[in-house]
Amino acid sequence: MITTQSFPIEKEIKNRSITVSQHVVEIVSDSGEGAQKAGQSFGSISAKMGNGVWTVEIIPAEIQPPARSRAGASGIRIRIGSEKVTNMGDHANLVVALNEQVLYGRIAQDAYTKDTVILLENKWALKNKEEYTTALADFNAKGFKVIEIPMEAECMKYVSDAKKGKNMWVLGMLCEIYNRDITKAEDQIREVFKKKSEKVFEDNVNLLHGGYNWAKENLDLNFEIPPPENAGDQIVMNGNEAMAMGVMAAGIEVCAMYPITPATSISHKLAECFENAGGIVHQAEDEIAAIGFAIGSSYAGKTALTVTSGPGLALKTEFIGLAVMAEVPLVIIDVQRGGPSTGLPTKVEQGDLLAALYGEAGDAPKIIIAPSTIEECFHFVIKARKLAEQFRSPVFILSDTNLATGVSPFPRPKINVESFASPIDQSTWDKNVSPFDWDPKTGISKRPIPGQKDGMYTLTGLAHDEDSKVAYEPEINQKSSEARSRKIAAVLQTLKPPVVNGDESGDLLLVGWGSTKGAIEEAVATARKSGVKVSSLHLHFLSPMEPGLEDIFKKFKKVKTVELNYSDTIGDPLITKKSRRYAQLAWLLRAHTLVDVDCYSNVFGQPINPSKVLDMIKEKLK
Amino acid sequence: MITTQSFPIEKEIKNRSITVSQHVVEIVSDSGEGAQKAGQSFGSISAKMGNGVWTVEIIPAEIQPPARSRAGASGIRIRIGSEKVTNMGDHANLVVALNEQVLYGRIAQDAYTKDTVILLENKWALKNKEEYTTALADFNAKGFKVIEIPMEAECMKYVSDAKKGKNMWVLGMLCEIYNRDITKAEDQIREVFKKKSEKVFEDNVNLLHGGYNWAKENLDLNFEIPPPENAGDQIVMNGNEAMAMGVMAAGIEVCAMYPITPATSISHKLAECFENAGGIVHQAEDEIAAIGFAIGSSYAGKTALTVTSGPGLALKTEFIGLAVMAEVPLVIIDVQRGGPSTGLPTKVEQGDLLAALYGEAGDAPKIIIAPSTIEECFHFVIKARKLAEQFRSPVFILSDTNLATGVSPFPRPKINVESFASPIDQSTWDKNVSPFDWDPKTGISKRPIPGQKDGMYTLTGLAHDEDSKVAYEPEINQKSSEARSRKIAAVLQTLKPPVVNGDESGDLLLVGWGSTKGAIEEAVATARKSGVKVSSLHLHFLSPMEPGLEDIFKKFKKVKTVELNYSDTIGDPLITKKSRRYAQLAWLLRAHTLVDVDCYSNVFGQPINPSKVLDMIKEKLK
Amino acid sequence: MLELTHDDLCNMSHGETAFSIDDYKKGVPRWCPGCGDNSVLNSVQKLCKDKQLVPEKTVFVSGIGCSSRFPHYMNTYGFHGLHGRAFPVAEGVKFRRPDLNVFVITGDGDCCSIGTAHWIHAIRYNMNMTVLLLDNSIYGLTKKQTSPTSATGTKSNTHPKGSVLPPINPIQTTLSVSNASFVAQTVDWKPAHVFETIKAAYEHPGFSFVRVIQRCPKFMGDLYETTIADQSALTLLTHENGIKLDEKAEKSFKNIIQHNPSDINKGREYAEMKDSIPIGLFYQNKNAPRYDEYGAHNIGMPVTERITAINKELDKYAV
Amino acid sequence: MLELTHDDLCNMSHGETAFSIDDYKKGVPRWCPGCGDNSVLNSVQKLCKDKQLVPEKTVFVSGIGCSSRFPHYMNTYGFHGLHGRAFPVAEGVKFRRPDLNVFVITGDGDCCSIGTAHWIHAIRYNMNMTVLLLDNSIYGLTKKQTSPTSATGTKSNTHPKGSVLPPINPIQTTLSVSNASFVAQTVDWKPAHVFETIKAAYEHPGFSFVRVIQRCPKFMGDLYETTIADQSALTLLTHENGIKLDEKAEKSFKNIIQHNPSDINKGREYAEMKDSIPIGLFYQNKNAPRYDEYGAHNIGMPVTERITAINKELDKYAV
Ligand SMILES: Cc1ncc(C[n+]2csc(CCOP(=O)(O)OP(=O)(O)O)c2C)c(N)n1
Ligand SMILES: Cc1ncc(C[n+]2csc(CCOP(=O)(O)OP(=O)(O)O)c2C)c(N)n1
Ligand code: SF4
Ligand code: SF4
Ligand SMILES: [Mg+2]
Ligand SMILES: [Mg+2]
Repeated sequence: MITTQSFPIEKEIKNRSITVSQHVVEIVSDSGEGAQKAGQSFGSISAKMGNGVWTVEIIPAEIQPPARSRAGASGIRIRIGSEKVTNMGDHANLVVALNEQVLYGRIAQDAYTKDTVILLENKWALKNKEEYTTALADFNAKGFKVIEIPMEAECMKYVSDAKKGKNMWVLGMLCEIYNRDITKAEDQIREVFKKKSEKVFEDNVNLLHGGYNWAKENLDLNFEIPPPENAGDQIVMNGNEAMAMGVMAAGIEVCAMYPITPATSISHKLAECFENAGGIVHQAEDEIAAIGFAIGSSYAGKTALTVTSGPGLALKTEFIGLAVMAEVPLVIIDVQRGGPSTGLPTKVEQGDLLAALYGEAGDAPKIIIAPSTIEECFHFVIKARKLAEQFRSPVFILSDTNLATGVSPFPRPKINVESFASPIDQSTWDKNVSPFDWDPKTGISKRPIPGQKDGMYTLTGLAHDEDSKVAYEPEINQKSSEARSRKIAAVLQTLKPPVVNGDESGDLLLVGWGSTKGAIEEAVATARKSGVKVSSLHLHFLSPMEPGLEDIFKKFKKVKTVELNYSDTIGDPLITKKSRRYAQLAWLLRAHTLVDVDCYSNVFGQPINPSKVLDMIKEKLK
Repeated sequence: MITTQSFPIEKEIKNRSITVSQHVVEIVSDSGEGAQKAGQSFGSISAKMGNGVWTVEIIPAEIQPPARSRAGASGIRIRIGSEKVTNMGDHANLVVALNEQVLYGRIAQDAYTKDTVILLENKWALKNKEEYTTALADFNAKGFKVIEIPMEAECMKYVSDAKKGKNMWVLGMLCEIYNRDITKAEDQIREVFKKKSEKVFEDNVNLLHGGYNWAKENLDLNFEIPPPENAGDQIVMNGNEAMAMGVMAAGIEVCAMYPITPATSISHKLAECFENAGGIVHQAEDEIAAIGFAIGSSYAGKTALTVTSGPGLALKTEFIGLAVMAEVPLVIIDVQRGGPSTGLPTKVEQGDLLAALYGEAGDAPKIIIAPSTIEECFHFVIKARKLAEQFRSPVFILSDTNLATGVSPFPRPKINVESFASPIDQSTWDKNVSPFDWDPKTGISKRPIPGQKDGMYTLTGLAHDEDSKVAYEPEINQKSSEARSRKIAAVLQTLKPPVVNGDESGDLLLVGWGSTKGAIEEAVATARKSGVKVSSLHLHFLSPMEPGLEDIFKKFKKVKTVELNYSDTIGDPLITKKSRRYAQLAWLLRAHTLVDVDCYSNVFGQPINPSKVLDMIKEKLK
Repeated sequence: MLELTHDDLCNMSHGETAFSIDDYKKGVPRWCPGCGDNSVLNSVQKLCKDKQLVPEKTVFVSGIGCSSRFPHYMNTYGFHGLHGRAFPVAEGVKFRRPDLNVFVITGDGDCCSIGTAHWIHAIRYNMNMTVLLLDNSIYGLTKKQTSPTSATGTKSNTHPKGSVLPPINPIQTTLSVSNASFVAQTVDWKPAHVFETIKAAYEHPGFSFVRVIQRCPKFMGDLYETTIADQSALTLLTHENGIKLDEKAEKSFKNIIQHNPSDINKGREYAEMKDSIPIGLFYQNKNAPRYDEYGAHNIGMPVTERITAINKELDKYAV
Repeated sequence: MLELTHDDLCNMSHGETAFSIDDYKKGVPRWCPGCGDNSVLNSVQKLCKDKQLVPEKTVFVSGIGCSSRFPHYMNTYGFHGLHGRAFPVAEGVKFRRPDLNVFVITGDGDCCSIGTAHWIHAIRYNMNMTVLLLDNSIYGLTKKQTSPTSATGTKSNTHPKGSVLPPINPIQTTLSVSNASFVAQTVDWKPAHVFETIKAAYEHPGFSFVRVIQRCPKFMGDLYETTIADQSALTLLTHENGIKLDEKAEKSFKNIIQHNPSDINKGREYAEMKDSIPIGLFYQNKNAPRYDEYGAHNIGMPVTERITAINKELDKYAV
């Protein structure tokens, strides 16, 4: 058993390798110490070895928090498993901490539990003795297993400034503890430092081996996490990178954006390589201009993309209304963050569902989809571009910070011509066909593209008839409104009822959307193993709502959504069943199905983990 | 009986005065012919005589439509009654038309019916003979009673350019037909032309008398609409004017706006007289700046107002989120118009309810109220300012084009100091009280105002703690979100269940909000008289939703909203009960009560009239 | 799979080429009688004919306002968008469609009030498009509110006692933005000058900004009546590199100044002229970098090449 | 009922008056080491002390960005609002509160990109407030994207191969807006000049616009290092009516030009200086009309008078 130790480690208990099916590892530090780089490399190496992996960044509140502060906890969590890993998991099994103070930040976030092993930089024992000692006592009292490690001292054997390479030493140590392939680690380092000098690379490789060897000699910690059978060709990236790849694979040529966390990195990725794939990123003067630019491009035949988050979404509202009204295909990626207002820019929330649906004055029906995995981040962009063109409509993709920054392997998609937009039609338009020749059944019409002879029309956001002529007649406005709305019903026709995860009837059905899928399904699996009659359902279309929900819900005694957004808690002061404000999907499902859908939600700004869901399941069924 | 006549009128059937309880009169013309001025005067005179009155403008689609075009119908409808008049009524009883073509526009809008009397300018019989003759035949075929009148020719007896005064001649004619007090009409003309020369005034008075006398001598039409018992001190104005008066009476000092139809005239009215009442209108560079300016003023202690409509509302979204997050009191008047996008700028719709509620990313709870009469337009501004300050929250007032331009008399409000904002607090702040000292029960906190010693804090739209310090801790975000949401529950505590109009149980309950109240209640009254078990309920608070709705609904077999916004119609292609997109209030009520609330709605851009509601009632109960 | 390259798009044949002026007309303009917008429309239609612009290759983008109704009267493609937002839309149209002729029609409220940010940045992008600011110094469509170009003291529905701020000078402000490349001014009641100005603007390779001082008889009554009557109320800026009028047209001007449009400092000084309205070309730079060229640089890349690039990128993430 | 009139507000007594510099400090600034924002904060706190600004009568309004965190470090009232929207908020604060000292802190993205419209119009409103544009030529808070003031070729996360457009010149653009009344530039690494500039700005009766060229060591590394090392990289504009440095401070400059700040044409020419950064006062006009004076003209009207006015208005609608 692992026990709290002080350096030097007792060597005799070394090398009892324990096989586990999954482990949650964290590296926490002050920001700027390279913890994320080390952790990402660790994740990549693990993915390359065939393990399931999920990484999430631990982001401090401030761009430059004070060193050794609780609010400054920066770093990364890496969860590795023998099977596919779909979420960040519960409490960490092992933590590497570059100072003791940042651990408090994570403790406050309930990241650790009794038995969590903490590998702690011990240089502070001298520099900040009092704080350090107090903290150590605290940690022991909490039941953590703290192992003090002379990280800085060891690093100084290889480099003169330990700050610059400690992360690679830590990576080496972790590689040893988890029996990672050290040559894969070297490759990874080469990739990371490819733009730096050979000297830098060498230093870092030395540090890597230093950490590895030190651990081998000094640590009595060794875990085996056997990979699954070959899962085929895999790639590993975060959700924003997957989106960027999806944009290129969709054949989109224009991404018009204005920087905003956590959406910007989609455009960073694109800025790196889009031009080689026939596209360009346009950084506009603001979010309004960005979407206007995208709409201009779409109007001219090149269905474009804009990416944003909460505050930027607000600014795009007016143009979204225009795109709906004038039926301009458009892909809008909203990477949700904590709201309202500037809120929690780096934290996760699923709080934009109702704004996406109802943000615009008047009736503005549109398509809304939400990926639930990083893999879907890739594929949904392609889907969105196709839906946008087929239904001549803006399409929202609601992602969130958890997907955006979470890293996980998934099957490498085959890139082929089918996913690309067709070249723009420049043939002569049939004069007899109006520019809004709404199909009476589906509301769909084909659009003329500038350059098409005889297709000339003036697009307008005013009420208009089939010919795009401004028209204020009651029937015309009613008819065109019907056409736009009918398209949503037409999309619905193409959807199948979602498949329940677990039995199709039972005591409790959990309903989720977006990034929470992994955690919910893991919790449901655990609960079901212990005999609880719980199932789950995950929605990917939010507009239209997927078919058959009412029928599915009726087979369960209780239905409850799990969402990362705000809802009142019954029992809180003044909050009763009647005064309660519900979570967003729950509210929609209530109106849609008239089933008394309950909700479990919070605005902690943290991804949800399986154990929280599990606790809730037990509570609900008590 | 009135029959179709051709000029000269048969004199012998003159002077059979008929007493009616109400009449609907229209004046329609090309735009720029002064029909609205004449109609408004006619309405005012009627109001001054103690009658109930409701006027609505008939607005053409274009700023400068071609003359004599169907789409160019411009003018006014005046409904006069022996009792209070709350809506525009059904088909017109009598129409004055300055040309025959514009009548087609109104016919298309179902404004007339068999027996509608049309007083038609006959000069076109010469100028546009063919069109005129065809039209006349059409009208007769439809059963209208057309009386051709030599308006222009008669006017030429008094002025050289008949275009400039025909409207006053028409006013005189109407005064005779309806036995209006001709001296009151003279007073009215003096008011209208007060800035013009004495000559202009005289010309117009001559025309007035000319029309009056001509009608006396030539027309066999005379109606008596006895006024009710003295209704006390009354004023007569439209909803936007009432709002402007309410703004001043609320003691608001700043109206920051950007022009947009149909909200702008609130600021026009204010621009005329606000400065004499201690306030100023600020026309900003755009809607974003307008609301930002208002928020700055509110933050500095002077709770301000911004007024807008759909497209402008969209632009204000981000700042509304900030006002919610940072708990800045603010009054937002949204005069709804046809949407989505630029839509129908001059037409009525109640399409912004969901956007007001859910426009912002994240959870942004706020107070939303909707006046249902012109009188309420006045009082709700005062109420909104108070709610905003008491609950430290933005407050929406949802009005619409129908209220904005409808003119009707109501009891003159007493202006007194109670409705005014208190002077800003500049006393020393209690250091021990945080700037967001959320009451755990109500979420309410008191705000420090710049100038208050020891109250210094930095307002922020980022997540923050009681001290307004940026905070990313999960619990703090949860707690502050709860506080903001709890305030809505606290408002709810102050509300009583709404009172049902009609019996408290029955076959059908109609639920409305905003400007449709008069029409709904009139239809319900008519239906009830014929034994139908229908009642209605009108909501004035939309956030929070008024209490007790579920209990009220349960006592009716069917519940249906009546709204001027879009909903799918079951039975239309692809539209089933499950795919249907509901009207906005209906959707909210479904989620809120889980009652199967149906809806009757359209986006015709027209105020609803009692007969349409009546037809629907009958249909629904078949 | 057919790929439309830059050249494909730009060289596409469009059948007959002899377009008459009527080929560019659509519907009956719904502006008030005497509205200056009519005169601009005529000039633009004449330009289209003179340049034989292919109607389906031509896009008029506007915002919201009386002036912004313009596209509805052109038998070309049109985009009558949102108030203040014509520029971003036009940029998006042009970015990947170098083959399209793009015109922007905007009003003084549209451009200089709600659209200010986009106006300033559009100047900087310097994309090849012709911009006509129809400046009537008032909000026309919404019925007479103060605009940023309203002269101080203008009585409007929002300032019944007269506006309190000095008007924005759109020429001066445009000149101040880095990368400004064509800045001109004309008045609607001098059709020959309007035409020559629009023509020069169209021919300019970049963002050509033309402020047309425009009469709004409906709401600004006699504001320009005195100006029209008074020959000296206008000052013609002319130069061999500037906007040239034929001799007869030039004779109608009393005040004529030679101004070399490459001299921005002088241009800025003339822009401040107080007692007379300067019309002509204030500044031109044909070599300013163009964002539309950047936008077009990788158009029409074959799908196979694009797939290869994507796969290369995916390789980096391979496990 | 107590009414606070204009004079009441402005003359209200606020107890002790001897504020020390610490009275203006709050918390620990969270900017990177070496960030130029620190130096500006110091100068501003010094100004507050020198002018003995009453903390509760002072409001710092900002947008979003590293620079916009500024209000959190001042022990005054603060408004850390929305990205790009500091100006309208500050205008709203000042409009009916002439007694408050209003400062605006903005960044190059905040002011010159998303905030452009408000910036331009704020200049025109010419309300009495002190504006500090902390211009680091980059988006700091969002981690290195191109800003409108980034020099052409700047490598950022949105332009890894270098930005393609010429940078906006905030001084030139500000000068071009009618009613501009105070336009100055300084660099964060010359604290004496920063201080004197901010002081002159504060003393100016109107909208005083100061662009502070600011180092971002985190993302713009050595961009200004050469400038700091090279004495001739700066050119000091000085004048008896301009920003004066003491002799010693002035000696640290190699290039000094006498520039009379009433000469806007010269100011515009200096604003275009290419090889050296001009610092000092480009233009000042103390008599430009002020919108805050208009805003304050009817403050504190007694309620009784207001009620009378309302009733008079209602009379017009009486039936
Ligand atoms: C977001 C938004 N705000 C306001 C309006 C209302 N609006 C329409 S046109 C206009 C101003 C028109 O003035 P200008 O741009 O000068 O054009 P003009 O009518 O004078 O040609 C305004 C404020 C709108 N349509 N959208
Ligand atoms: C509406 C909106 N769009 C985008 C953002 C994201 N954002 C925050 S700060 C910033 C730019 C910061 O640059 P700058 O204004 O130059 O300030 P600096 O950080 O460099 O001081 C951006 C784009 C936001 N908060 N709100
Ligand atoms: S209102 Fe003025 S700008 Fe508009 S169409 Fe009429 S004259 Fe022209
Ligand atoms: S990122 Fe740059 S601007 Fe921001 S705090 Fe750091 S150095 Fe200063
Ligand atoms: Mg205008
Ligand atoms: Mg910056």
